[in-house]
Amino acid sequence: MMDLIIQGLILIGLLLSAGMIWYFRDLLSAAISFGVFSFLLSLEFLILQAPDVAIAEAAIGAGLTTAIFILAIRATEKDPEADAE
Amino acid sequence: MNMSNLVRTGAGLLMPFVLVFGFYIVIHGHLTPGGGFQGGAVIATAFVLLIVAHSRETIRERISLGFLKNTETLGLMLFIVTALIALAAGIAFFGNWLVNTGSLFGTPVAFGINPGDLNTGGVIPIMNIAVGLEVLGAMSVIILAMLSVVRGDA
Amino acid sequence: MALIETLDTGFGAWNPLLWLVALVVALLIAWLIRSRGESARPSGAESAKPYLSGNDAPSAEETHVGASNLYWGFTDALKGYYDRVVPIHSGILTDYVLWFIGVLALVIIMAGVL
Amino acid sequence: MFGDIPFIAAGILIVIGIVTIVTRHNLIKMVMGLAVVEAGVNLMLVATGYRDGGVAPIFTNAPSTDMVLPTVQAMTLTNIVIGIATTALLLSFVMIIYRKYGSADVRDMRRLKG
Amino acid sequence: MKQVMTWLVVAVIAGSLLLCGAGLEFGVPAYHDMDDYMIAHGQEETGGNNIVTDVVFDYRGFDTLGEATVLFTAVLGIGLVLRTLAKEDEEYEYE
Amino acid sequence: MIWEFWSANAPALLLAIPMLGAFATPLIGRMGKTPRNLWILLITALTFVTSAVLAVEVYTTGPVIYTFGAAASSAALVSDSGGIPVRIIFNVDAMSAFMALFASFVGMVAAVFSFPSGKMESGRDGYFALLLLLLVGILGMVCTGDLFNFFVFLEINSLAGAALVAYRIDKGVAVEAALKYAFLSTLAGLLVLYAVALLYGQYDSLNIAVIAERMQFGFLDKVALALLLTGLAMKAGAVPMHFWTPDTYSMAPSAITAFLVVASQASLYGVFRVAFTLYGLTLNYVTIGWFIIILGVLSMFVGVSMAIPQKDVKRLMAYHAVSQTGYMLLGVGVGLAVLGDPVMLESFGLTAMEGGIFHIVNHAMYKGLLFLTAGAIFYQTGTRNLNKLGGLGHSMKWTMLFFVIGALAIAGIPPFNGFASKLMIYESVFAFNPLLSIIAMVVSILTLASFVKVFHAIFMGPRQERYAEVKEVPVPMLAAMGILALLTVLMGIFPQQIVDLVISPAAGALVDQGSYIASVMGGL
Amino acid sequence: MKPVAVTAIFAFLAYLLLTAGSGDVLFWSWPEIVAGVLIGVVVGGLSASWFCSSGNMRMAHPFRWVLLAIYSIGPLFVEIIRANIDVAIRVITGNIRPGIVKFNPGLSTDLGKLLLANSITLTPGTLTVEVDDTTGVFYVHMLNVSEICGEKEMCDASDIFAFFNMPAWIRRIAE
Amino acid sequence: MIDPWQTALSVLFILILLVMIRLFKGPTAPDRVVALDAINTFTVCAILIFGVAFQETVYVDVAIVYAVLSFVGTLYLAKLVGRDI
Amino acid sequence: MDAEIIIFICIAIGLLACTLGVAGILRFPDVYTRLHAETKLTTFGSIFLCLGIIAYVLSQYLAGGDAQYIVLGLHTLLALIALAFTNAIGAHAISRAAYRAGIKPEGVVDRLSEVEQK
Repeated sequence: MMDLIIQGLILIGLLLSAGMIWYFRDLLSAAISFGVFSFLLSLEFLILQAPDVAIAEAAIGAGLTTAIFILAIRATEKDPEADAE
Repeated sequence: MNMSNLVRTGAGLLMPFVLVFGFYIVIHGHLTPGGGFQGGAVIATAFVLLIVAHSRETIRERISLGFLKNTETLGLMLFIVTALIALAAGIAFFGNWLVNTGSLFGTPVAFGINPGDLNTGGVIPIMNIAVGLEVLGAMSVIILAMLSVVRGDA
Repeated sequence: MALIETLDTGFGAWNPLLWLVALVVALLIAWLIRSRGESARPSGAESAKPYLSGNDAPSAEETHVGASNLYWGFTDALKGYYDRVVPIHSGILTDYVLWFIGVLALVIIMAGVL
Repeated sequence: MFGDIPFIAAGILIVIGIVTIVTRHNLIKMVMGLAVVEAGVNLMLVATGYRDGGVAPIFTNAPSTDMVLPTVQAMTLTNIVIGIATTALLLSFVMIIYRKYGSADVRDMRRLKG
Repeated sequence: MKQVMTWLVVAVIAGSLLLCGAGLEFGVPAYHDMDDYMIAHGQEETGGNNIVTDVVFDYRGFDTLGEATVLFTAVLGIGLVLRTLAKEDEEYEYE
Repeated sequence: MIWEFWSANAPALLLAIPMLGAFATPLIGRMGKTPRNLWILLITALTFVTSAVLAVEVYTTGPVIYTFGAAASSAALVSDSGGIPVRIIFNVDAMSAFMALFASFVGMVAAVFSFPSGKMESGRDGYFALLLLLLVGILGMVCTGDLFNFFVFLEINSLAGAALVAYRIDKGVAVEAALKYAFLSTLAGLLVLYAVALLYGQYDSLNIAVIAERMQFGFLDKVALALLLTGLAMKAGAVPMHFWTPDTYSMAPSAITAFLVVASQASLYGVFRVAFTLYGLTLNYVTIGWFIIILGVLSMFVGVSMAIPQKDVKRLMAYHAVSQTGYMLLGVGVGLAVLGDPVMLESFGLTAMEGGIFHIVNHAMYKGLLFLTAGAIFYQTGTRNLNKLGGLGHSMKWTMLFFVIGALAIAGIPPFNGFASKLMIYESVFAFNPLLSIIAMVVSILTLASFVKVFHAIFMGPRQERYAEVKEVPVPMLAAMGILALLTVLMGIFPQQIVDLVISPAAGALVDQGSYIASVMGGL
Repeated sequence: MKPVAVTAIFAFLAYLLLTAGSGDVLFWSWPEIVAGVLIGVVVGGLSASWFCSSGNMRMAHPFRWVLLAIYSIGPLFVEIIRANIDVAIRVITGNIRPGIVKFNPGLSTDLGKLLLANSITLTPGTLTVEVDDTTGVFYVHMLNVSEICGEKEMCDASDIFAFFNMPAWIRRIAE
Repeated sequence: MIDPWQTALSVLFILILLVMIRLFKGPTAPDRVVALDAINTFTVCAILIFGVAFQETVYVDVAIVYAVLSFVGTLYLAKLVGRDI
Repeated sequence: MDAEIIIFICIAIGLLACTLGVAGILRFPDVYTRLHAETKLTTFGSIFLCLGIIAYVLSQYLAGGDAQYIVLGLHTLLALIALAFTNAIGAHAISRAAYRAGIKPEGVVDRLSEVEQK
């Protein structure tokens, strides 16, 4: 029962953050949501007893994907006000 | 404008630790969670940490792109050559030609639940190191290449 | 000629050898006609300069019929069809993805329900 | 019913990703949608291999030998790395496109059409 | 119209994927003979305590080579795309 | 000794050689241009030889099994695993060997064609390495007998293809095409992976033979079938999802375009493999067969009708590639639709499939040739706009000859290879449904019409002032085109031999699901 | 050469910490130690120039490490507890008076500044916003600026820390 | 007696969901980064507790990876927020 | 039994601090004050959670004597150090970036703005 509650909470968080990625028009906010999404996904992997995958997701999702997205966001904006779609 | 001096010092202090941890993950790939990709990504993150903390000029002076590219190619070559040696040893491609031979990485493994010995695993540790080198080079090169576009004239 | 066999499709047959001979003959005839034309053409003197209805012929670049001018009638006749099909190729990636997942949904319905 | 929540969550993630791809017009946002789809597929893969009461398939200090299926985890690992490679390649394309076109909107990216 | 079609399609896909989720049984795989073999024999055949690494590098090592190749491809592609051209060469036109 | 080693390990070496070559290319490229070109030639030739060795072995002794990492490579099963394979298995039957043979051949030709680098083209090392990687992707896709391995090679195929399409970045149009291609391919790849996950979750295996044996065709299998078929058909460029094809084919360098055609056909192979071997008779084959037929007919018609008003020569050819893909889908789809009826299958189904499969190789040859001629023209004139070209027949005679051969072949004019396969398709499809056959013939006529237009626009007309400097292309380009033209003619002249020798075992292997399973699982 | 050695030894120690409990030589097995030495050398070669960027080797002395440990479980921990109780009360009551003040601890080395900034951030309702590299002035965001401190141009250490004189401790450790 | 570890886990996940309110509302990007940082800390705690709750010591490695690598993501976000890139 | 009580208290303190931190993040008016709550309270909470884990590990080690518990404790300690270290620097980086992005703090005094104007 407790397992189910824990898993349900994480999955709710996962879906909420995925929804935020969709919802935010601002790219920077979406990138931050993507970071949260990545964290929670890694936690979910850990609950599903996959520590290898969790480490990979953590190492790549937390550091590198964020960095790549940020660099791309920075490369595709003219001025600070032009973030939005 | 770059990150403050504090961040730079902190990144410098953190870097050896991240490197050691990355190598730990790579080398202990066959015993604990982790392996080539994960460790390589962690080591690459150490370089990314430096890249984010320092200015472009410093990075260009002190991190050599050629070195990283060579690391990547070296890792790939080591990987595929390790796999090809199996053919010479008379077993199929990707065969584990080192396991239980008693030589390097060839100690017979204890069966069942045990903490494990570093010196086991046959070709698995070698392949871990190879993939680690490859991933480390690849990820750093990706970030550096993208950074060059951002700071070019965008 | 054991090498050149007849292609047997189960319904008909096709002998490449016959066709090869036919092609060679056709090429030969074409070459003959062309060579006769070449020799009959007058050379030298003023008559070499071409005239079109008494005017100077347009330069070489202008006489060439561009690709857009060919099959104008065809495309015009099928205007209704082209007016519908060409805008579908809109060049927008979103549309491409939409078509893809639309077909996916269709196949799911076809495979899952039927 | 409630036991299946990881599968259902994976499905919802994929759908959210696809919706992001088809309703948002910023290229980077679309790439993020693709990454969400990939995460959903990863979650699906890992959830497929779970066994009730199983532990991680690592013999170092595992409490028991009742383990979850290892193959899917290896596949997920591979897919994660493929995912980052794809994301990086797509984002570098987006960067170049922004440089050449001056816009990262998918609706402006239609020099190829018809 | 397009909007309606879009959401209809998304609804169909969502429905089928969710039904897929309900179709599989979580936690109780129907067959598990291949993975059971790996868990039972992985340690003695490959010498690694971490079965996932055994699978990654031994049983399915070729996948890993392919995956490393994907990464190499991506790096080459990024290098190719982001290379700085000496000039705006190759007169390239498109109407 | 070396021959035995070579033939015993041919499936592994087939992949290992181009991979090693690709990894080493950046290093060798530092030595200069000539060593690099020689290296690429060596690697592609070795790959071709290996695939030929493999093909000889497959055609003489039956399917070849290669188990990666096992003590004995031909032993697929592990004794105490309950009789299922554990490791990755390459299952090379006649169809796979045939695809691998001509894919590696076209790869070699494309590499040779690329040797004369343009005036100011940078990044050639990366270009050649990616070319080899694309070859790796195609070969892996056609040889593997493992679903996840198939996905991995699909991704290599997509990424290498996309990166090569983006090779000319100077005005950004190529990058736009590459982005579209990479995006769609990745999405399709992920959906394929989802299908693989569904199959794995039910049957706990990734081997195609094992899954085919255990297949129950429940709801999940149907969804997986839809995902696999749609994703792979999208990669192959069937019509409602073909939009990326003209963009990509027209923007890639020409040698790459010729090779991308083969890459698409590897996906087509995936469609056939999924439909025939993975699902086989458990599938409701009539529905799916008709689905493939409809896709084929749509592809034929929309492709050719969109080609007629085009002004860009490569874009026009790309639409024709879509159209020709329709023929293959039509032929094999007819075979699928009658799969369950042995009488009909024997009387015309197999012929239709042979026609479709023969058309695959023919299409690779003549469409490759056409794209290469387009590349040669672009190499010399710097434009691909049909309205601006003209009068090149005076200065590029060899190119004109090769173009004529290719154009006649694609239009199905008798002595060339296009006619042979098209004839097989027409006649067998006529027995299935006359209407489809008539549509196919109409499409063929329209193809001829559109190529007459191209021929007139490029080569006919008086010599143009602005192309006064234009001369014939360098020898490697001519050699590449010449080889393909020669093959186009030869395949047209000796169709029966080729069909008997290569095509009909391939079609037989595709239909015979039982022997595929038996080759892995032992006797049933 | 010296930086490389120092970094290598640090890396080796870190590796030993990570792999403790692996075997019979005290806590470690022989392969682990060999691997540790190799990794230490590699890491030393790679990261010495970043790890010892300031150039002075003062921190290499073990005594300073002992002092650092004492500092972190002694004064720092007490301050952290006090600060957290303070912040917790403010969270509940909502009684805050924020502001940014100046503070000159008189530290010169980068490491000292880093330690102090971390201490400030982790302790009393304060947060380092900016450090002036030339003058060594800290700009500190305080959750609750006292009357005296708000008036003064330059605050004292006693305004920021409650029980201990942190800058003095840091100076003893790092300078 | 209730298991303290699982209870702590549930509470941490509820806290993560609460912090996501700030992630959603946060008027500016730095607010969202703050939320990300908090979620990251909670995640590390959750992983550590996992290791104890499931009796698997190997999980703790994941936590270290997390603690170190999320720092990089935060730095990148801060760099973009401060227009430093 | 004693060990369990200690563990229980540690976890309770940690969770309480974390909860208060979340409350602070939700209640405080601007970025800098939220950062206060986040950095201090969550770090404090994690310190106490880790202390609870270390207490548990020690009690188990003394009772059972398995060497792996030492590994667990040491790794927890390392994670804790890394967490505290990076949290502090990260908070500094965020606040500095926020200030540079032009977000003015609400408050009674702002010495930094005087400097920037000069």
